[in-house]
Amino acid sequence: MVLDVNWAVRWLTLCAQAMAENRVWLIELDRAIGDSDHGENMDRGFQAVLDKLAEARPETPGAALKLTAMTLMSKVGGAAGPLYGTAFLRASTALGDAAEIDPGRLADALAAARDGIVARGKAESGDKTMVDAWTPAVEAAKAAAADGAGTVLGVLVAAAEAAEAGAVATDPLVARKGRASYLGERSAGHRDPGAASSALILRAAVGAAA
Amino acid sequence: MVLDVNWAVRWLTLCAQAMAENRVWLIELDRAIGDSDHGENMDRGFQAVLDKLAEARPETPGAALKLTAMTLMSKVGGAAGPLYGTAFLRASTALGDAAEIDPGRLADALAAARDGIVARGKAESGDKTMVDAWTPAVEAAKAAAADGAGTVLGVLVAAAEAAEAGAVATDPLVARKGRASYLGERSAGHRDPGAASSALILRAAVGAAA
Amino acid sequence: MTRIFDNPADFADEALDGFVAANRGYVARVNGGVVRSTEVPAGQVAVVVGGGSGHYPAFAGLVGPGLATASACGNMFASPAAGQIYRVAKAANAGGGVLLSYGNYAGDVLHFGQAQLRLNAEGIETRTVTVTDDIASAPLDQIGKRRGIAGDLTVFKIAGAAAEAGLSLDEVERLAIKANHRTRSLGVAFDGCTLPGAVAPLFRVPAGQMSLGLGIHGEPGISEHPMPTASALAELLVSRLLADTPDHPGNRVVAIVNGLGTVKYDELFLLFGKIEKLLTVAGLTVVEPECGELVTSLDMSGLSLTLLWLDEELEQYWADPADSPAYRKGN
Amino acid sequence: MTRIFDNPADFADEALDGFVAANRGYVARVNGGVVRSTEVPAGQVAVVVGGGSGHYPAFAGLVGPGLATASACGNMFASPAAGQIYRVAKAANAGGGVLLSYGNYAGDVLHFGQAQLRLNAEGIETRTVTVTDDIASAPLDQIGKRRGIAGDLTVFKIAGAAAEAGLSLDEVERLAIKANHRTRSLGVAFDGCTLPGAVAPLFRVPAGQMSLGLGIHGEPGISEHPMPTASALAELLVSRLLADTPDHPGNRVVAIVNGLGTVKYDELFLLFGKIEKLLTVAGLTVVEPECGELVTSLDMSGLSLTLLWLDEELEQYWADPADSPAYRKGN
Ligand SMILES: Nc1ncnc2c1ncn2[C@@H]1O[C@H](COP(=O)(O)OP(=O)(O)O)[C@@H](O)[C@H]1O
Ligand SMILES: Nc1ncnc2c1ncn2[C@@H]1O[C@H](COP(=O)(O)OP(=O)(O)O)[C@@H](O)[C@H]1O
Ligand SMILES: [Mg+2]
Ligand SMILES: [Mg+2]
Ligand SMILES: [Mg+2]
Ligand SMILES: [Mg+2]
Repeated sequence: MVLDVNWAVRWLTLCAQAMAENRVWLIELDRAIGDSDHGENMDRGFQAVLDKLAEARPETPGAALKLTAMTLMSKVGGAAGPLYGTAFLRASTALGDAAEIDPGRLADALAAARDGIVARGKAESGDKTMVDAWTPAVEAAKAAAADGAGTVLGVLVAAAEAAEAGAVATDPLVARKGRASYLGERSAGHRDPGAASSALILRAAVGAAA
Repeated sequence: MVLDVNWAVRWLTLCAQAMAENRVWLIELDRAIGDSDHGENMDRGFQAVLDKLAEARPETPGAALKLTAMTLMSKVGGAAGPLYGTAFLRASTALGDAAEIDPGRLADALAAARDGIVARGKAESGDKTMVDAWTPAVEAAKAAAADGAGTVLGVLVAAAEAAEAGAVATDPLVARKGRASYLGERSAGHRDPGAASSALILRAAVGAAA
Repeated sequence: MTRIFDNPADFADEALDGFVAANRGYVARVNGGVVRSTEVPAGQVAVVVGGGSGHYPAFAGLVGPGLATASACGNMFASPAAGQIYRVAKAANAGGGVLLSYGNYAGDVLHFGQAQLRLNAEGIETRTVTVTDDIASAPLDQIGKRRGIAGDLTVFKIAGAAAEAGLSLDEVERLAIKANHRTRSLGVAFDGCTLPGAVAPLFRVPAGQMSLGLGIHGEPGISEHPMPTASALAELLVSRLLADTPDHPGNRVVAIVNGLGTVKYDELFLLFGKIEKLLTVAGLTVVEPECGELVTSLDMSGLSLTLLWLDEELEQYWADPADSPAYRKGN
Repeated sequence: MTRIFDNPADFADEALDGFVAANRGYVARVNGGVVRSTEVPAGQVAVVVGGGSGHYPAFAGLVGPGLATASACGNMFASPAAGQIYRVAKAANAGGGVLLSYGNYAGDVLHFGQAQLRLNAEGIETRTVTVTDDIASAPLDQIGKRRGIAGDLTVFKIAGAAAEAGLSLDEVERLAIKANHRTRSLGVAFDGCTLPGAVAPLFRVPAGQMSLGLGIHGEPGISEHPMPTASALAELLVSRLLADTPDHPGNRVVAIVNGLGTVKYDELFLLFGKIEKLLTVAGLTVVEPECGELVTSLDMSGLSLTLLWLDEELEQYWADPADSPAYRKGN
């Protein structure tokens, strides 16, 4: 398995599918502690990404991610738009114009994405945001890549599993960033929608490589 | 049976009762071809009449009806308010300060009431308004009074029965006055609310004398 | 649903008190309604409007320079009583006579008519122009039977501007009559409104349906239709009004898209955009339009389109400044 | 329910087009929003506001002399994108720099923040004041985390008046910050609103209940209560806001009773009357209040009370004239 532009396009296509399929679920998560639009935002955003991809036919994984970044930033008015936008942009920069991605660079790109989210949103671990999915994912990815025998698929699997665990772990947390923070203690007992969608995105990356 | 001020007060009390009991029915009639408030208007108006009667303790039937007229005019914003107000006012004038009412004067008072409604509302027979209850009532009352053996009770019964028949006869008519006239042909097949409440008022007059 | 009250029976009164409290710079309370709190020049014609409550900005919200001089305010959807109207008109009279103007409903006609008799009997010269803009309520050949809806605004505005310009009662009356003759409205409703304290709406429109020509107190409409697209609705309203064009229309019109209460601003604007295009295609020029909530019916879901066909003098009085709690224009 | 549209996806855009068509004397359309169509004096600070659509008059309805210079307009309840904001601000800039002001929501903060970076990088001096008036959204000691609701109006009004008075960007920013620091709001909701094309409301409040502190996009409230009387509601709102009084408050306040969409005018006035009395009893003088629909949320059933504690300069800028499609004051 090589992670080339075809993988990137498959990934983004699977992201769009996942957002469409989980639209209602993400909306329900956001209804509990936000404003009920996260599913709508993500679905609309990734549908727009698909349209752009079909038009622009990028030639490298980095170019595909950059297009994704620009589209999410301009189409998604919710907080998730600029955050994911920055994540994809930083990841794209980390990939440069490489035609194929090796495990080390993959882990670096994931770390860059996470750092972008933190830089924009200023959330810390435990604030009950998408960062709580991304940070464990980045750590798991780094560990998998550091293992001499690590493959890109292995890195992706590690990241996705860690993100899923991280999303689940947001359930008991009290939100300190984003719309859910208005609720104070009432935000505990609900999963953070952005952490949930982050896990979906990383799971889609595995699907595209499998 | 004499029609004195006690009768008049009983009559107005029974009117208030009838309006309260038929509030919902009159509202439903008005919902079909008007603005759903006739029952509300009549109920509110006659409750206010009761309050005034308790305060003012009129000494003649004419005085009781005058008080009723003033109260309905100032409390009922719908078309029925000024129309019934004028009716009671004209009847009160016809009664003068007589302490008791004989059959002839009773018929005259009913005719004066009807003429007042026509003078204010300019409706003709067959326009599907309260006039279609009052005109047959006045004719029946006059006939009953003209009969040498006629009693006040006989006049009242004749008037009430004719008003009821007149109200029923509005069902097939197309309205040419009032709010129902906006509906044109669509107003046919419904009873006129004002004709219905007029019949209730004249029926109450019988009850007060019986 | 109408929810904010202590005792439903006091609703209209307490709402009017609060309105005055929020608008002391414009209006003062009098027994039966409100009058301008600003000075009215001596000899100016008093334009006294009014009707039932629940239609804000109609009627109290339209009191101010260049618009109404005073408003008689009845109970919810119920005409003010003749005595109220009489007292309000007396308070408003500045020596120039009184023009009574209100929507053509039997209850209002009877009460205002009685007040007019009394005012005239006292030597306060009083005239009446009832608003009859709703084309759904009677055919064109019986225009005098039509009821008044959002066309209240055009008639009051023209009359108010004429009075403000110092015109005589004859002239103010003439212009108000002309404005009314050249104003046409048509409304649609999607759902009913609930009076304070009532357990159910005054009426309902079945889900997914639209009632054409439904009155602002829930009087039944002339026909029911499946809910159309905005474009189809714009077409329907424009074509029906244009089919009812007054004589000597000219090609300049004021267009007013009015929300009855819960059709909100974005929806009204969206519809207005489509209506303006259709009017332009029909060869008309839209002059100083309005789009908003101008004559409402509590929280009724509905809207109406009003057209006023201008001539030179009407255009001038339409454009003149006005300044009231709910309606302002120019300066 | 939001019913008037052709294609729900085009709703916000078509509504904005219609808004501009109805208000050509005030605004012109630019890519991403609207700017004043009237001349802005060279060197005047541009007050650029904005946010999601569905809150009319916020934000496009508040563009005009003495208020905002331009508004960036996002999709329904969604922040405009950074690129839109950037373009609108560039179009608004008259050489005096740009003040960005908007409600404190993460999406808006991120997008406006990015636009600010880009504007500053191009040499257009740009500052930001986010509105944080909603006391339900965070405790007083975390005031910077609070979100913005109807307090938008006080902050925009003060900033707009300061800009109109020719003040520098530093001063306009200082006054906007001060206005925000002295503005508090609290809202309640009785029922949800429905986005165009959606089959169900964004949220529901159980019948007979009231949600305290519910956000204007349906963010859950801080507590639920049985529907109170108007008097009890007035008490609740006033006492909570007074418990959050800013430092050095003085005793002169602007009070704004704002309807979210389907709590109608008579209800708002009735409540205002009671609130004004309570504030007076608390020793405060109510200065030039507002009562109406100022920051809405489609057809949401809810309302809020906003207090702005004045000092001398704030009172002056609050009283200054303003003239926009939906908000006018003085002349
Ligand atoms: N400051 C932040 N840092 C990181 N993530 C954030 C921040 N603010 C919000 N988020 C994420 O964004 C998600 C909400 O996204 P979305 O619903 O699309 O935007 P909005 O809250 O503007 O409606 C939250 O669940 C959270 O994961
Ligand atoms: N011009 C008229 N002449 C006689 N009766 C009339 C006239 N207009 C209306 N009515 C009567 O008034 C009744 C309606 O009364 P009501 O519902 O109280 O007033 P509104 O129509 O103003 O709501 C009608 O059913 C009709 O009988
Ligand atoms: Mg959200
Ligand atoms: Mg959102
Ligand atoms: Mg009626
Ligand atoms: Mg009525």
